[in-house]
Amino acid sequence: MTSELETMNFNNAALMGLSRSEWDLVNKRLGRVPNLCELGIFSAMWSEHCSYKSSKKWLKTLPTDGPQVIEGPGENAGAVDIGGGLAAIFKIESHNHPSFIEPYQGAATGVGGILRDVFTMGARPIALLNALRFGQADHAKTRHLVSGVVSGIGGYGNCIGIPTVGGEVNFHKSYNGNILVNAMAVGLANKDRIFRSAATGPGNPVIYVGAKTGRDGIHGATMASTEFSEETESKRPTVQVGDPFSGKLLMEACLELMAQGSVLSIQDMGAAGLTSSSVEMASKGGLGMEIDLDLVPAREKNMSAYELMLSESQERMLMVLKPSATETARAVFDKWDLDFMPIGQVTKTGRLILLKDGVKACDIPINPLVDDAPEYNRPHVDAPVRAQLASTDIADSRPISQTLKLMLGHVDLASRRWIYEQYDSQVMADTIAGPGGDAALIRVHNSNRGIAICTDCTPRYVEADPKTGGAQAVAEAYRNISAIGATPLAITNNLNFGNPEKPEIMTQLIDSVLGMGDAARKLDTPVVSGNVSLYNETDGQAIQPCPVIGMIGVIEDVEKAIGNGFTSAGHEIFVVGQKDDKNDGWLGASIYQQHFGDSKIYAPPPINLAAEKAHGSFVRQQVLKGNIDSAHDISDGGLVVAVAEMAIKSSFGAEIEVPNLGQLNGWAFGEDQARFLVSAANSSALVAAAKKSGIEITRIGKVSNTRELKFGSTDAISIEELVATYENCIPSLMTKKN
Amino acid sequence: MQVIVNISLKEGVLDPQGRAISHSLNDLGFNEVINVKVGKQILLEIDENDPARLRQRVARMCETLLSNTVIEDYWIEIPDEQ
Amino acid sequence: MQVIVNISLKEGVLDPQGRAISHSLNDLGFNEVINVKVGKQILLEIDENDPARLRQRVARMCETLLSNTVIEDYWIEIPDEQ
Amino acid sequence: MVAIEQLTSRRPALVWHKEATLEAADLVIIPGGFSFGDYLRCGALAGRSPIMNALLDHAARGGAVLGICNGFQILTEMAMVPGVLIRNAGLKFTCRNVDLQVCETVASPFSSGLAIQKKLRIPVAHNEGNYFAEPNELEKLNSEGQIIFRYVNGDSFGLPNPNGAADNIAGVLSKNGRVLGMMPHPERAMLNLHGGTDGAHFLLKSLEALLS
Ligand SMILES: Nc1ncnc2c1ncn2[C@@H]1O[C@H](COP(=O)(O)OP(=O)(O)O)[C@@H](O)[C@H]1O
Ligand SMILES: [Mg+2]
Repeated sequence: MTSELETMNFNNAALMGLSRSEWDLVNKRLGRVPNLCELGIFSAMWSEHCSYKSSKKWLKTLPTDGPQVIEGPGENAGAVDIGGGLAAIFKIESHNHPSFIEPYQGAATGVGGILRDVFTMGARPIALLNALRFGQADHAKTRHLVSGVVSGIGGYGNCIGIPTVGGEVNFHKSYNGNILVNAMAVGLANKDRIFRSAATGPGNPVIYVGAKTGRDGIHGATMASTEFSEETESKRPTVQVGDPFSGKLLMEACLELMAQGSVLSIQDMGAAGLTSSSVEMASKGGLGMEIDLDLVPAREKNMSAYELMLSESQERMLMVLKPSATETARAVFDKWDLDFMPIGQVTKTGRLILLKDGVKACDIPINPLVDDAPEYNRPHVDAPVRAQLASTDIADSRPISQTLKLMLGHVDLASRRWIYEQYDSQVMADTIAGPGGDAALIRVHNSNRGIAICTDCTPRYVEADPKTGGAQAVAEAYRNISAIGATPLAITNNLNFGNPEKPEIMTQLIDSVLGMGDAARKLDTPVVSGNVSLYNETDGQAIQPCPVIGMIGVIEDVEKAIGNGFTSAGHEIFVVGQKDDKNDGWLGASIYQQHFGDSKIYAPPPINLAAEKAHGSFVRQQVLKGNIDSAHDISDGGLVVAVAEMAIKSSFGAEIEVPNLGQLNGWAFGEDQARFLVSAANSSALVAAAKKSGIEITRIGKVSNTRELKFGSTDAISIEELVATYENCIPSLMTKKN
Repeated sequence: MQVIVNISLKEGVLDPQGRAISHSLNDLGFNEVINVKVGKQILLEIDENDPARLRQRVARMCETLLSNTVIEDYWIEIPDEQ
Repeated sequence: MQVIVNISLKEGVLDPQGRAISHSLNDLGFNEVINVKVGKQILLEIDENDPARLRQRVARMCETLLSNTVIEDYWIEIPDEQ
Repeated sequence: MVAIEQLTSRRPALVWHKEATLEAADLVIIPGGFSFGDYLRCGALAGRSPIMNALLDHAARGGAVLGICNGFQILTEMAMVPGVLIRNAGLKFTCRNVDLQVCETVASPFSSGLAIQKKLRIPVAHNEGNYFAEPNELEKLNSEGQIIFRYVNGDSFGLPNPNGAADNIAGVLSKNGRVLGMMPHPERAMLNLHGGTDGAHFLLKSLEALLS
């Protein structure tokens, strides 16, 4: 016990990931040498995860304001006004490393964690999404990881009763040793009843609620070193296990208590558990906090101050209550069978004081923990210049239909049904469009208003040109939201990169943030929350950079929204955002290149943000006017893949006209941006509107009654044949024998 | 030969299922129940008569598939073994 | 006292999990695996020192909650019992 | 809840699981939803909560009960309908639309308004919906008209039903026809926006029969 109060040295600090200068700063701020618990708190608060020390400088360049923004980055989640007196509260967060170690629990606790971020703000969660990246499809570990992660996401989301309505998955060898599991949650709250985390009122009680604290997920680096514990074996850091049932009880109890009006501030215990929650609450309120660690409900015996402060056990919250409300609050938590324990109080001192076994285990000034957290301007280089790939450089003499068939069997294009059918996408009965559409659409209960949500990122573009790739992720999300008829409102982002101490990785981070910022500004979708996950590397091999965008939008009347499957034979098919003499396309960094070209990295399709905005707005307006019957953004795989997807989603086929001259592979599979494929019964109104707004639009064919895709007069393929490759790809990957 | 593999959560790993069952038993009036842990029991029928080799093969099965060694411990019982 | 309750599916009841594990083991090259059945093992810590009474109470727990007697069999082990 | 309000414009009473009494009701619905995390066995812990004795009394008085999904699992755990629901044959949670065929049954408020052989398209979403009963029990269920819904048309992967259920059983009635357990979720097929209204049709017909 007493050993815990012993003073530390630089070696201890280094094991916790602190640099020499950071160690010196700790001593200076403290005016003495820290003990184990204090050092643990500093190292956690100054870790990349909590302090954003490598990314902060660049995150500050992102646009965060707008008339719709109620709460930007800084709180547990962002909040935007969606009209009708409501706020949508949302955020995305990564659980990459834990999911690689234990895919089921890692993914499940990722979902649990992001849900807590959302209901901590007083919002009832209405939807979950996930952005996943796995290694090569035929890599030995991939199948195990995919099946564990998917069932973990479903295991938590299905059980707690929040629909999982969308997401994305890619496969690439750079993720073989480091998968990405990003989970996004969206909730709804009354816009003037949003809860924040700043502690208020010295003397007010600090209450611990939820599950008990165990030795889960205590900072791996420190605990792996035997110097800090006598009983290394029993104190080994353990994997966090999710408990969706307790999570559900905690959510209901918190929402019930918040409705009573006795919660002054509240913060979930996420990364760095009790440490970050107590420090952030006190620091935001400009106050101090005193906690008696002996009162913390513990699951295991003899937990030290260090362990109690650093544990990442799930399903826990910290709240400051009105003193008079303590007993009624306790009754609420009793009813839900949850722990409820006043463990301390808010103070005026500006210090974090912790008692353990009756003695002071920690006494540190709070300001330095937050304000003096280091901020680095890490070295970076110029982004590499990439050559352009000409369509003529890829020889492909197959008819379009045959190339298409091969493309639809590509693991990055194939149907995701195997994954999303494991998610309950309809629970709560407000899902208007679940997985499989461009954006998911959730109705606001008892109203006609709908929230559209999607996640997007194309890592191969970001790798080729981070600035373009960062902008493209926002643009694609903008298109997905617009395609169903909703107005994009705001974004959250999850920046997944390798080691920022390498200049070329830092460049990826910086440039993609700059690109993302440009796009968010031009498209009026400010960044209201986000998360950074760095050091995604194994054996020095960095992942393909993956700045995921989660976007939400709103539609006043869900009945006006449309889907991405054709709705009737005879409708004419148009490409919005394409000149009618176009007969080639951009194949650099495309799926087509991956499939049929060499493995060099070429320049990705350029982004024209003005065109994105004009085309997206045009499609949205025409959807709302009823001039468009189905719409799909053109992205991975290009025009012809988009046609096939719209046909597969429907019970119709299509007859497509093909240019007589030019590069057909580029025309068919080029990934030029800012385009939509739409079908329309009333095509003259659509064309007239386009002309009036100066939007390029090209008729490429019509929806047919036969279950067949025809390209020109001679090339045809049955939809059934396409469905077979499209639907079988992932299931057969998952059942393949080793 | 018959082999039984017992799989349980490692010490310190949260067992939400055990907790919920313990609660329910208490609610049903079984107040003497202090703690519950839930594990798996896998019964294998295996075409192998040498107990030593059998044990070694089953251990391999546990490591590769049957148990999740990050959070679970396993132990192997061979009832017919003397 | 410690009690172990082993719960297994009755003869004739479909065991999709056991079948899948058996398949996977074969796929992984463990061809000697003939059959797999998956059961549950519930470890109870109970405040009761009389083995006879203990056994009777735990049997009650099994009948009322721990096992679904339509498809499951259970047997009770008391390790400390002589 | 919402589904019932939509159909009857009456607000159903919600009952907390720790309560021990149940007021007189035309119909008790046990909805889906992973009660108690579905730990141990689905529906097992919920099947023992205090309110359930009152539910048994309600049924013994001839009261009507509808268990949907997890509610069905609870009903089997309480032996209010025969059989059990075990893990899906594919070992995966499955959420998708399925086609159900209405079968000929004993007199029951749940089937009296439905045309025999009619197909209903209603979603399922479950991990343990694989209906199991001993062969002789199955035979009895068939001959006594206790099977109300069967899965038809299979799925896009060529399986006859989404979970491996014996005889494609999706819903069973108690002997007297007053208690129904079903895996599919009618409350999720209430609006064209949901992609169909067959669930509304079924619930409406049941309520008409019960309230008339
Ligand atoms: N991990 C996932 N979880 C849930 N739904 C997913 C997941 N991955 C993909 N989907 C769904 O599958 C559909 C196709 O995904 P994707 O090809 O990434 O769409 P897009 O190209 O429009 O961004 C989308 O509706 C998406 O929401
Ligand atoms: Mg899309």
